[in-house]
Amino acid sequence: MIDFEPTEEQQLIVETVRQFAESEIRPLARAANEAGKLPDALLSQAHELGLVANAIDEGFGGGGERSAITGVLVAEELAWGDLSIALAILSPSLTAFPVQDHGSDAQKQDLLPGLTGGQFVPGALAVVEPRFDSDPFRPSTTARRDADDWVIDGAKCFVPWIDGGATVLVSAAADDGAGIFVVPRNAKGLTAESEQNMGIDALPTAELSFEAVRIPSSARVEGADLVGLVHRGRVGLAAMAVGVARAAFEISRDYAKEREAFGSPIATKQAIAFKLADMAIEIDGARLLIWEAAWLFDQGRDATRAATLAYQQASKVALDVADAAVQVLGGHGYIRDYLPEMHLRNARGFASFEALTLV
Amino acid sequence: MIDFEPTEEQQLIVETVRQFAESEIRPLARAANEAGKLPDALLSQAHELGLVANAIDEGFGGGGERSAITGVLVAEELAWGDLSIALAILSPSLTAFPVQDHGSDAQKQDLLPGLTGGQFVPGALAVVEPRFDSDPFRPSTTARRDADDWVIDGAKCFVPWIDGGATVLVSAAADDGAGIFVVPRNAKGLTAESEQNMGIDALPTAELSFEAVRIPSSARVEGADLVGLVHRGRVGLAAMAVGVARAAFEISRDYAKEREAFGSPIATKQAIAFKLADMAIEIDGARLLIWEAAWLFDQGRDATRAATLAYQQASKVALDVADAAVQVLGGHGYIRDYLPEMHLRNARGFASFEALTLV
Amino acid sequence: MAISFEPAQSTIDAREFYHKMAVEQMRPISRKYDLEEHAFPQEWVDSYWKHGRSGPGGDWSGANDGFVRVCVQAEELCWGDAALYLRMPTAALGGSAVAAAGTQEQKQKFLAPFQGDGPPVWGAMAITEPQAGSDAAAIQATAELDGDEWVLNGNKIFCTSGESASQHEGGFVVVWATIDRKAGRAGIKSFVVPAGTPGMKLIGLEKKLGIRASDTATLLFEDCRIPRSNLLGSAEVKKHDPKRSGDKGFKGAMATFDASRPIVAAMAVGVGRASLDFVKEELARHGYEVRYMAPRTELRSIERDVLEMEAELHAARLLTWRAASMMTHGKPNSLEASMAKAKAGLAVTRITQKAVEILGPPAYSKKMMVEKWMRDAKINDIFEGTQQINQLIVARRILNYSSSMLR
Amino acid sequence: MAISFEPAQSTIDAREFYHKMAVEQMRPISRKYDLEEHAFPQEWVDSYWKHGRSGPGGDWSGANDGFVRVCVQAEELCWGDAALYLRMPTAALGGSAVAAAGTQEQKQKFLAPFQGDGPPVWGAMAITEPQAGSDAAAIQATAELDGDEWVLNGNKIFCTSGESASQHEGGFVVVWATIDRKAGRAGIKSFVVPAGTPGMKLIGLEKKLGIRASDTATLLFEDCRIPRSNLLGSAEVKKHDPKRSGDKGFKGAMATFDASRPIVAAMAVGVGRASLDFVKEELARHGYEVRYMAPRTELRSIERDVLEMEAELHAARLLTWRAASMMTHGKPNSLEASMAKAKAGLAVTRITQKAVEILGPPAYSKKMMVEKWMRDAKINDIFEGTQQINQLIVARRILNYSSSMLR
Repeated sequence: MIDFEPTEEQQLIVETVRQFAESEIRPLARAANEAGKLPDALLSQAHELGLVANAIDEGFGGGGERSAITGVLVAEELAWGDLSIALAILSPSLTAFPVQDHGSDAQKQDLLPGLTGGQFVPGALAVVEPRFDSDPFRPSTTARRDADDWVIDGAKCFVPWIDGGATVLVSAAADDGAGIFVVPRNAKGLTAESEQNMGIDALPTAELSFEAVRIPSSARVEGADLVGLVHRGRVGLAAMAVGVARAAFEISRDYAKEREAFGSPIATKQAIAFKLADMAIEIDGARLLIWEAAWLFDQGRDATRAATLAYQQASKVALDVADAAVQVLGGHGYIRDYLPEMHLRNARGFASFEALTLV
Repeated sequence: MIDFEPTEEQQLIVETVRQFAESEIRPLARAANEAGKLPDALLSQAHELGLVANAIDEGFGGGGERSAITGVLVAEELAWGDLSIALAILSPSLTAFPVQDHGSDAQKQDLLPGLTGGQFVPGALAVVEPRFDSDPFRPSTTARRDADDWVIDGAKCFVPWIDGGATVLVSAAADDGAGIFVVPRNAKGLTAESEQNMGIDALPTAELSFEAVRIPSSARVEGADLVGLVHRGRVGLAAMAVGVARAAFEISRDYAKEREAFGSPIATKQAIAFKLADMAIEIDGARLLIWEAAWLFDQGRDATRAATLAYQQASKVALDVADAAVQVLGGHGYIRDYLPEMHLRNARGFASFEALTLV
Repeated sequence: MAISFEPAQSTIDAREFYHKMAVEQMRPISRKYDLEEHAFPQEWVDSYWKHGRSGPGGDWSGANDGFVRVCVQAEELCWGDAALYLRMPTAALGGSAVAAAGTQEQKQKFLAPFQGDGPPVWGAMAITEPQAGSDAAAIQATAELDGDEWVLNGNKIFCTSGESASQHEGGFVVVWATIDRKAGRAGIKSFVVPAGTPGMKLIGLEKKLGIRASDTATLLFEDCRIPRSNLLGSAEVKKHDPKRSGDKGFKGAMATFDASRPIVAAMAVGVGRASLDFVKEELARHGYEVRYMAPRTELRSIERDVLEMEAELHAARLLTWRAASMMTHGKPNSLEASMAKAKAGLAVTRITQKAVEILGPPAYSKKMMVEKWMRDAKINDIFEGTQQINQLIVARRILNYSSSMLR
Repeated sequence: MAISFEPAQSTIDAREFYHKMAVEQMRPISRKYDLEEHAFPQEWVDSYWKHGRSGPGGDWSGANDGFVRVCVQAEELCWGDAALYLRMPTAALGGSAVAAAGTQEQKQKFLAPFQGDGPPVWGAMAITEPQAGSDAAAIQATAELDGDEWVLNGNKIFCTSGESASQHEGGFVVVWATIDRKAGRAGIKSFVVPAGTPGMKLIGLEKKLGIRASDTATLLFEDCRIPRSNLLGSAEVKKHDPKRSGDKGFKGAMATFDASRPIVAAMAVGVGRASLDFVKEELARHGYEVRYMAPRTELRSIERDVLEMEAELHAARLLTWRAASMMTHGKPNSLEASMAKAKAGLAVTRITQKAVEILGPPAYSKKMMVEKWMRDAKINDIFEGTQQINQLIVARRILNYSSSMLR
């Protein structure tokens, strides 16, 4: 039966995360952005909410409640608070979900318990390549068999590189198709260079270079499905894009109601009011596309088309909405005393991020 | 020196044509559209203005004042009156210009004097093909040498087929590249089926089918440059697109000033007023692109890029403006008592028309 | 409850039923009635009356997907032909007004013929006047009580199915008129005028851009007398609070928009899907696959167009279903209904326009249906509140502004 | 006269001169001053003062392409770096106000340092206030005559080059203030406040999305005393006709927008072209040709993007040149200036945003300049009248509505 109401449990989670985003994340967002640094204490605090751990199997200390729908609901709320911080908080999913879904028992045992413990342990996934024609489904990075090892060569970008992580999952083309490999951060031949990006300033990301990086044959996540992974990444990002758009929309809506020009609030002008209406409509439309894609994941059905459309639409909507928000604020939209300029910079990244979070 | 003022002579021509469009063409536009029939007397009347004849060499009875700039100025004004009628009035150019520019003396002698005489004689050019992937630069229609003849096979659409014409110029791929061929309308193997299109209802157009149509080797316009021809067609159409857009804009502007809702003219609402402002801006922007392309033609320089951009922009602007005009008129925009619905139907065609007029 | 996009079996059944009807009964005569404007589509009317109206779409009050099923019906039938959909013998908006604001007796009396075994009947709603447009409060038509009868005078335009509803016995037109011009909006009431009532005159039929098989009538009311009991709601004029929208009659009539806008949005989606389906078929026929995993740098321009069209269309559909679902659950949905209507009207206008472009020269010809769908689609951006009116409604709601604060 | 797109030789010379300057002096330090916000770009200031200001762009009153040449200069230098362009030691908008509304004596006095051999100087204009935005008539800053001096009080924000103009001796800030608050717009006058005048305080510099090398100052005026003769225009307040915009001072200051808007539009075009040029270079480097005669069905998505960007950019450029050309010929160009500004601001915002997308992941990094150009470009949609203000001006003109009829 077609229904648009999250379960009561999901509503409770959303409410909790929204409050966390509002009272804990948002107040730190601008400072984190300007400093280009994550507020570390906040990550521990967020970890206590168990947002990722809850989706990990009970056998590894998790809550065993994996749901892409819950995932997108949470992702939107966190990103509404701040995109960089949201990506950081959910980064454990980047390691957890591919391993949980397709890893060997040994891999699970090795990686999952660490993510459900008392301490925040970040995850990392390297899918995007620093190339004009980067294609997440067809990596240029290669994994070559050499005796009992895999040897990896190539480069990746937009890899979350938060202190405390020990491994990174890497997509690479092997002779039998593209696969996912678990690479220690300190592997020989792997170098990480800090990135300076237009947006997501507070999230430490790295451009990785792999030069004959040698890992054991057991390091491949054998059953991994790169196509599915990327689509789950896209849908998670789409939800975050909607979160960013909603934040920009709300700020510009409130500004428009307060700011007066020519004797009345600018929100009473149709040019502004209709712009806000369009923003609201597009945000809701994109969100519903995302929900459907997430629902398909949870049903175990093919979500290729739905995820592609949701990602494409949400990226576009986030950019348009953030740009419109800057415009509504006028001169104030252009200065860093207000958040929309950051939303605009963040929003522009979605078209390229591909798998910077997972649901 | 960069300048945006037509010459005094051009201004005079524009003024004359505008008056003709306003007092002679516009009043007949809707009826012609509904009847799907040209007002024949009007064509004779327009012929007296010498709009095409003026551009034909003096040696063939013309005015010898060929100018693409004058051409686009005239095309805009006529199309502002009505697109179908404008295309009909200027149709002699479809035969005249390719022959004048590249024809043999015999071809010129054969075709040009008829177009500068006292009687309106329509022209016809067959460039577009009734295929999904119609490509004006690479015709699928073929011209095969057979002894001293050319044998033509293929199909064309959007061919103006006004009573009184005797020949049609046809683009076709020969073994040495695409060329232009003069084909008698009554050639054996050539059949013309009347088209029913979404728009340009008043202009009789035909879908032509060529089955082993045999013409003498002298029927090829030897020097013809299909690429240049198509670009001249595109620029002429672009000017007409701007004419259509301007007509739709003006009607919606006037309507918005008259029509009251909630106690004041709807033009006093920003949603309407800003829409009208955008329409005006886009129309002017497209027109300037067209002028530059036309100027390049007149300078004998390569206009490929300029013509392509002007055509693309003007097609888009015409569609958007006509759609916006319908929207401004609301319910009245949807009924055939007002012109914008016709502008919308006409405007949609520009992306496909390619060379339905020439400058 | 839980988020779900799995249609109930009854919705799947409805979709199949109406899709079959669209394919078999509508598409074959679609072009014919586009060309023969104002002709009466006898075969379609008969077919719908005989088979369609008893199909699995009508009654949505029960379980399952509720009002979403009505939207699915509208989408399927408008995928067939939007104009013929509008021409179906149903009580339409007039029926919704009676259902929303009528007494039990009125419902029984006026709606019964739509269930009965008699000949086909139509309902219609007459609101718009030559000078009023979207401004319902500016209505000039008057109703005066004379003994036991209301006497209506006025001129109504853009009345969908106004010809059928006013001319075919058993049908009716719900007419909006003021009983006290000085009272503004509070004086506006709606009245049921049965087909054939003397004084209700069919003045003309609009010639339109699209939906040509749908009759859009101009009706003149000249001393048109109807029984006192044909007033929907109360005759009381609440003068003292100009901000209130008046009584159940007016409110009920306005509330019909909360139901009709999702339907109109679903209609738009149907026309849009007709174009999109056809574009994809044609592309496939010409060997152009639409790839969902093509590298960005290799994507074809027309491929991207199709992807964007799909996303826009489906976003519009889901917004529509959401508004419908809220209605099923009795939640206020004015905001969401206007969101769906605004989005669908605009998205589908663009989708159908793009479809003609993508398919090249042949698509501009009447040999293909895309040009018709482009013409038909545009009505969805206009009727039941233009794009702009719906943006205004959305804006007021999100800003929490009254209609006097945001005009 | 005849329609022509052939630039005069002096325009070609100017383009070459400033393009060289952009390539050699601006691009190499562009990223540096983007990262070091609020740092003083000494090498650029010196270079412009020494070589740039005597280049072939400044004086446009002569023959040839006139004001179009100024636009070409702006385009070339903003192709180099829009922020450094704004940071150039020039009289800027303050100078335009003096030139438009000042007496011969005022012009001589305030503009001379810009021609002289002294150290670099800046002019600026201070209009916007924290609560006023685009609404010049709502200005709260006051000027009171006290003996032979005007005493200014008030707070000004978003003052481009406000730091340089207020701190470097020889420069000046033109400040808008009211001498009679009750008189509304008629009471607003503009005053020249020389750099270093006591009471003019630099309160802060904005941290911005882009154009970070340009200083955007908040200035506080506290009992700031300037000679009586520093008023531009007349001190008379015409109270009796509220529809008139007041005297030459106000009108002159407003008229500066007719000149500044084409320049701002040209700046936008410069930034847009920087992005577009780079995109085309990168595409070529990767073997992606942009074809102008590709079959529609074979066109790549990114190819179409580039074609659209080119058309939009060039349409904006031509609208800009038209407004400039009208200015050269002394024709009223408010409508055309606003058209150019509105078009260029929006087009270039979109073009630069698209450029980042087209070039994929590397373009989001600060290793490439496109992300900076996207941030820089957005200012053109905002300053010198937002997109919306310019739409409003265009709308009023095409509708022939006064500012009270269309707000």
